[in-house]
Amino acid sequence: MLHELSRRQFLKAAGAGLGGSAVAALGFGGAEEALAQAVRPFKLARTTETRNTCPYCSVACGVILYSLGDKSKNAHPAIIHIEGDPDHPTNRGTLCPKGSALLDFVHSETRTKVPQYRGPGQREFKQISWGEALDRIARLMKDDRDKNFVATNQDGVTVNRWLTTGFLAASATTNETAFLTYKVVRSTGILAFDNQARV
Amino acid sequence: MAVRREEERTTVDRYPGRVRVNHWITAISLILLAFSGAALFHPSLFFLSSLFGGGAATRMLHPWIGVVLLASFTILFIQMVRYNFWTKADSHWMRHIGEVVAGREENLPEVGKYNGGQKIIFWLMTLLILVLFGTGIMIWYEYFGATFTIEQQRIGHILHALTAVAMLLVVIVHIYAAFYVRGTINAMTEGKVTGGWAFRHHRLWLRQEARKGVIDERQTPPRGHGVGPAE
Amino acid sequence: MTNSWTDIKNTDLVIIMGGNAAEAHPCGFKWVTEAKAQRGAKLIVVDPRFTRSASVADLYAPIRQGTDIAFLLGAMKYCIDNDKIQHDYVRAFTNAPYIVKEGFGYQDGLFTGYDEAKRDYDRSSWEYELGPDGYVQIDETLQHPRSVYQLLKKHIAAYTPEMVERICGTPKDKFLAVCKLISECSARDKVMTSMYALGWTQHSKGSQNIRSMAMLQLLLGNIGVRGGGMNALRGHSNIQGLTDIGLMSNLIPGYLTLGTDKEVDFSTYMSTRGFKPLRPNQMSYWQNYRKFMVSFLKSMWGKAATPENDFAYQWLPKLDVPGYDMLRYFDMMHQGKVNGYFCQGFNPLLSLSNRGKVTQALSKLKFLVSMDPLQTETARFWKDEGVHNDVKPESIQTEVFELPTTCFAEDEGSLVNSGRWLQWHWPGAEPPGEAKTDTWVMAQLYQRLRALYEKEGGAFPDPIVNLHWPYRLADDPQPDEMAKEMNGYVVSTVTDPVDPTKVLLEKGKQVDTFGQLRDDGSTACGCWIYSGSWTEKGNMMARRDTSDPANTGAYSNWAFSWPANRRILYNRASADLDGKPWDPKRKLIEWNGTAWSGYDVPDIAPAAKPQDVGPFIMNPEGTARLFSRGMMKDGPFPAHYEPFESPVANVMAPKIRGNPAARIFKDDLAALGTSDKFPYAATSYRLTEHFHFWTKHVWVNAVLQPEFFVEISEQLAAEKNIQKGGWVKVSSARGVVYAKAVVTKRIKPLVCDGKTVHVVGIPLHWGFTGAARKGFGPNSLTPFVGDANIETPEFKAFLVNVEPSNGPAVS
Amino acid sequence: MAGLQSQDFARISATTFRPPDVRHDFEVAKLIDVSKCIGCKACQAACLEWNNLREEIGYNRGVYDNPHDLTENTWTLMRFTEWENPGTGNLEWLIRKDGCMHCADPGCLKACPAPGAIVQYNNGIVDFVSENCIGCGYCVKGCPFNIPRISQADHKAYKCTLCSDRVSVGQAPACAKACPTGAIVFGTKQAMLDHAEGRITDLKSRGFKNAGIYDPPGVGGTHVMYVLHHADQPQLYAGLPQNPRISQVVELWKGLTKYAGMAVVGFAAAFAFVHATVARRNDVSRAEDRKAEHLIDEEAARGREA
Repeated sequence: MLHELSRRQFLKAAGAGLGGSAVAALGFGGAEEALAQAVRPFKLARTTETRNTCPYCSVACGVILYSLGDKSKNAHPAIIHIEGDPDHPTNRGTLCPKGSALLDFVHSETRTKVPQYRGPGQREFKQISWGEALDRIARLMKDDRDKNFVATNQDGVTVNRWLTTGFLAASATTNETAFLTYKVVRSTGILAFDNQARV
Repeated sequence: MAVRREEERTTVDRYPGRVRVNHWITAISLILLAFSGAALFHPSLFFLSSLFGGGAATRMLHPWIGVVLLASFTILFIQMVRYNFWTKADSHWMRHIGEVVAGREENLPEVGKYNGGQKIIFWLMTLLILVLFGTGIMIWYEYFGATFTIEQQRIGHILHALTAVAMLLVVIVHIYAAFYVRGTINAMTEGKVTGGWAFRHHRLWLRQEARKGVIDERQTPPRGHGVGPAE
Repeated sequence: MTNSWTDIKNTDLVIIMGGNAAEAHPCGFKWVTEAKAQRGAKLIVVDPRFTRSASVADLYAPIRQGTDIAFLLGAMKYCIDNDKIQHDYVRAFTNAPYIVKEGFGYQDGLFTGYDEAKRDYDRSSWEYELGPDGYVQIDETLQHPRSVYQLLKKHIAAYTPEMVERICGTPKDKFLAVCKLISECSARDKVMTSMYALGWTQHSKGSQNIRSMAMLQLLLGNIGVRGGGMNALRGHSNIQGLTDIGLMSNLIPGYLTLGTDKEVDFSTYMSTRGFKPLRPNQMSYWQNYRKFMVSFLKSMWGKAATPENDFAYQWLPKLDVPGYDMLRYFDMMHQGKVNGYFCQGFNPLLSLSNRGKVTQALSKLKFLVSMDPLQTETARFWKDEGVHNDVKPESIQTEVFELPTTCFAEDEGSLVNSGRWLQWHWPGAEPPGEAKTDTWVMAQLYQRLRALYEKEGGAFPDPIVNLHWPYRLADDPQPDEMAKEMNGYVVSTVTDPVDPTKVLLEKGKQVDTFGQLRDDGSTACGCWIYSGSWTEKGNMMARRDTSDPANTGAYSNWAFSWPANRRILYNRASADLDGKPWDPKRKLIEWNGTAWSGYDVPDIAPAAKPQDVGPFIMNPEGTARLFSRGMMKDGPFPAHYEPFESPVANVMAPKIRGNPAARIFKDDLAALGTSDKFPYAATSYRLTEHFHFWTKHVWVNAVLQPEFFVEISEQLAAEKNIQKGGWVKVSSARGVVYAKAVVTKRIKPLVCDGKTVHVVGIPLHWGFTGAARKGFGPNSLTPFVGDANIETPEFKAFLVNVEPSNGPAVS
Repeated sequence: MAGLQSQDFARISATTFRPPDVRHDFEVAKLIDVSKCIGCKACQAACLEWNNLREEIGYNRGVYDNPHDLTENTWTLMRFTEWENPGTGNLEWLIRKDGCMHCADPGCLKACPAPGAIVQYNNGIVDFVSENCIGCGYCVKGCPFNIPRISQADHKAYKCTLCSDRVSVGQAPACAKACPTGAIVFGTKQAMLDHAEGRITDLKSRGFKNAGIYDPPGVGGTHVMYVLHHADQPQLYAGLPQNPRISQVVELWKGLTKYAGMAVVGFAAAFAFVHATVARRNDVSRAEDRKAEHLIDEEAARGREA
């Protein structure tokens, strides 16, 4: 079918090819290397492919993540390209303008990379460790729960609810994350529990 | 400017150093432009671009050389324009150009510093260089790509090409003449010509120069009139 | 979705109304273009704007936002008047023949039982007439004056084409052209599909918008068949999953509901849930409720959930109000009644209505925790960003934590798409910097909380310290563990009561289906509708078999579809009363005399006789409801109500503002604007180049649509002397934004009730973080009003004023 | 699988010979069905991502077109036109994906002075070879569709390559793969023409009497073709030329002028040389030298008297 033109083959053929004979005869050298680069080398030749799902809308298109390295111990994977999964029944390899640009989402400059804390009245965030952050949050949660937990209502009915703290769940986390979140949040008696279904 | 009596010959000053330098700057620019231009003009001449360090460099240099040419030629113009106004004699001379080429200038009226042909070359060059520079600007993509519409640039290209061809023809005539008419080159190399050359081609000019006086640069004083020792 | 994206290729007519599939779901919309190209299907788009969907439509009809119910009731009337309904289907599969109790009525825009003070109805009169046998009375002839069918005819009689034009601003000829195409799909071999999304939900009567189309689809016999159905396009990638798993105020995974203060113990709780059938031989699936509930409680508290303590039913919080949804909770926050708030991948500052109120509310918190892969505005609500976030950090005492989390590319697990497919995905790289998965964060928090309670004791620690936590790594549970938990597993071996040597369920094994769940505590199941997703055969959600017998578009061996891998809900309705397909070319399942067989998993028992069991087994009637009884708070039939902010009065009932049963708080009612100050009808929406507030962080998408703008008609631009690409100031009763003006032919003034109505389109997507140019969103302007049934804010219809401007005064 | 040889090219810029047209490859083509296009810009995003290009973040200028024109980084661009069809009174939102048409007779290649800077493979793809590009911008003038752009960074010309790197390993171009609605399809030119037939029949059945394909003969046909609902008025689609062909001026400049110019100058030079050598030398005779002496004396004397 279509000719495969890879860089290596250009170089192989350079001597015999147009670059070698005709061009040189015309008196300008160097053109054969140039022609060898006529076609940009196919950049995904040996990347590692991972099946994933587009995180945006609920069409849930299949995507393939192309990452550096072959999963060998010392090769640190980094995603260098993302493209539609041709096997996926819904999108069949296609992607919308968001899906097509997923790579820039993964590598966005404004992704969060370290835990940050902003104290009362402060103008800026400052970095803190995970340990500090989680300890502080757990403490704040417990103090508030202990203070405001409602075990029974005025009629003496057991209601076991905690209304002074709320939890807004994500819209793109996995079911597994969602279930774990559900267990943790409900076990504390939180009723102000919502997700992005409405907005 | 003067006529000089030297040991073996008599010479007439034709061009002072500043004019000669200027002429050669112009000449060299023209040749470089011709080569770099030709490289972009026809594939079989593209190899000339190697003289300038490759195609991209050629593309980059050609217009700048054009700027140099314009500058040096402008000075040249100022230096020479006053000798190049057209006269009746020039028209007459032109009418007998055939005899000039045949080398029979005797029967023609005496010629001043420049003959009609030279004046035509002078004015043609002036005109062509102006057109070349104008159209050159239009197609100088790096700086003027956005200034002119694509259609204007297309016109610019074809005009530039045609004018360049014309220019080359003029240059060829000029060089041809310089070589064909023996003794002419010295005018632009040493800056002076022999009395005989002046007598043959620009007699009127010779008279004017001689009238200004003759500088005798000989060591041994002359024995009466005559040229050198009798045989 | 009742059907799936790939099923849309089987349709004959697509109606996109209350959505903009081409814009918001381009890759799903592909199946519309397929249906058009492959089988000559037609596409209708009804929208206030000529959208990207409209650009490839066969028929576009303009409509004023918030008047869809009038349009759809008008269409129903057209079909009934022209005898274009599928009679057999309606008689057999809907409650059209059912007799309604004496005393039900509708007048001046109100149904019987309205209490103006409570803004609520006493719904007791919205009920069937039951016979002595406890079964509902029916009239097969549909002639009984109190039959649902006759009541419906009476209810929609007012919605003539003229009335529709008057209310919706849709030219009569366009409306009739739409009706004609729709009505053709009442034929057994013609099917229409409805594609809708937030354009219907985000209204003060969102649920009724959708009900209206569902009713129309039932009259046409288009529910349960290939190429038909009600297809909610849905928003975020896993919003379906998060709803399935019940991450909502009042939900328990699998659409079970929390108890209320009235349901003092488990038995009272159960008494209102295990619906008994309303028709002879009918199966009412909710009769299994107790099995699902007990299995859920076992997965929550394991050994601690025992028959003695009602499987820890009391450890779940009880509701004293219908629900603590976002609107209610932010209102409480605004009143200073809230101390702590968590935002897990959520940006309410931009996505909730009335941003001004949200900012004030957040400022009253003691602490705010944001877990997000991106830098959200919410996590920076306290930051002084000049005109784009004009606040004084010094005066805001809230402690804010921003915790970096992973994105799709770095985590593993399943997402549920709009077609209810659970699809597994794998990580392709490691998280950037110190980012962690949300599961890790939740586990870490839980471990700390549990430790604190074990150490210090405190308010009712039992549900926390006893939470079932069977994970290999207590502080980093892995996806497969939760997936198996949700599927359900056997807690203790179950043997056949008749022959105890016969083991029915073996301890520790994964269940195959929710049919195996038990109510005695011998099974545990986190989310019963997901049963079958990770069985002993392995991870069904990771299946990648692309085979599709007979090209139905079902792809039954690709991933897993809840419930029970069923691809088309109510598929029983694709066949007639004898179990033969309405349209042989569209066969889905068929009764072969002894059992059901076909291309999909039947939603009734494989051996259930077609004449006996109705398709809609989640209803005790077994039929679909044209008359919704007491299930909807704002009426058993949809009725036209204007948006709370509307340029024209309600022509049906001039005294009524908005939806009388919709949820609105006092000070928000006061903050509503009127058309004298804010004359233009605004609507908010998203663009195809962007996804909510995420892609403004994405370079390429920022390039494709760099700057916040509003869309107005050429007429309005001329009237207000607004230049294309110039700055405008858009204001509502709640706020002001500055935007570039896109002046377009795609928005045209509408004439409603004799008045010219200018529509102003306001896309979201811009904020003050990310790569795109800083901007505002519509939610600085939108009202704080909630739908009557599910409290979705009314983002799609509100009033604004528009003036030319020099742009925001950026310091 | 042979490597790239002269025989794999249909055309090579600025060469004095034409590659032997012996090795027959499948001609490929991209078909853009405007009637299926929703203007989602997935093609633009996919193009930027695949080619590792990034465009600067611009402004809104009151339209959906972003960026506002093709650039050295934006090789393809959706152009939006709102048109009220006088025939039906309906509004039509005509959205065209602009970019290189990969002409069978490429004006850029004809205009290019740099050998091998622009090539056309046997499969029809017209490709720019940056290595050889000298950045003169002649291709811009050669192109009938105003496609090539010169980068101010490296002064080289850029445009859509039809993803020659993907096609060369048997893949479809990034934009064609991404297109959600299948408005962009890719295959052999014949397959695309057949596909277009089906689309045109469908469009005619929906009342677009003048639906047709855009494969302009003026440039020998293209390897990027459009299906238009109004093929009789291509200019409706953001000024798609009615009958594009390489500018006459360019034809003249790169045709006659090139050869005539060479000939004239060459001949003149040769003639001058020959004449200067063979013709009787125009030299000064001893007699003239002597006459000059006398004349100088006379004139010098006159000078002194005056």
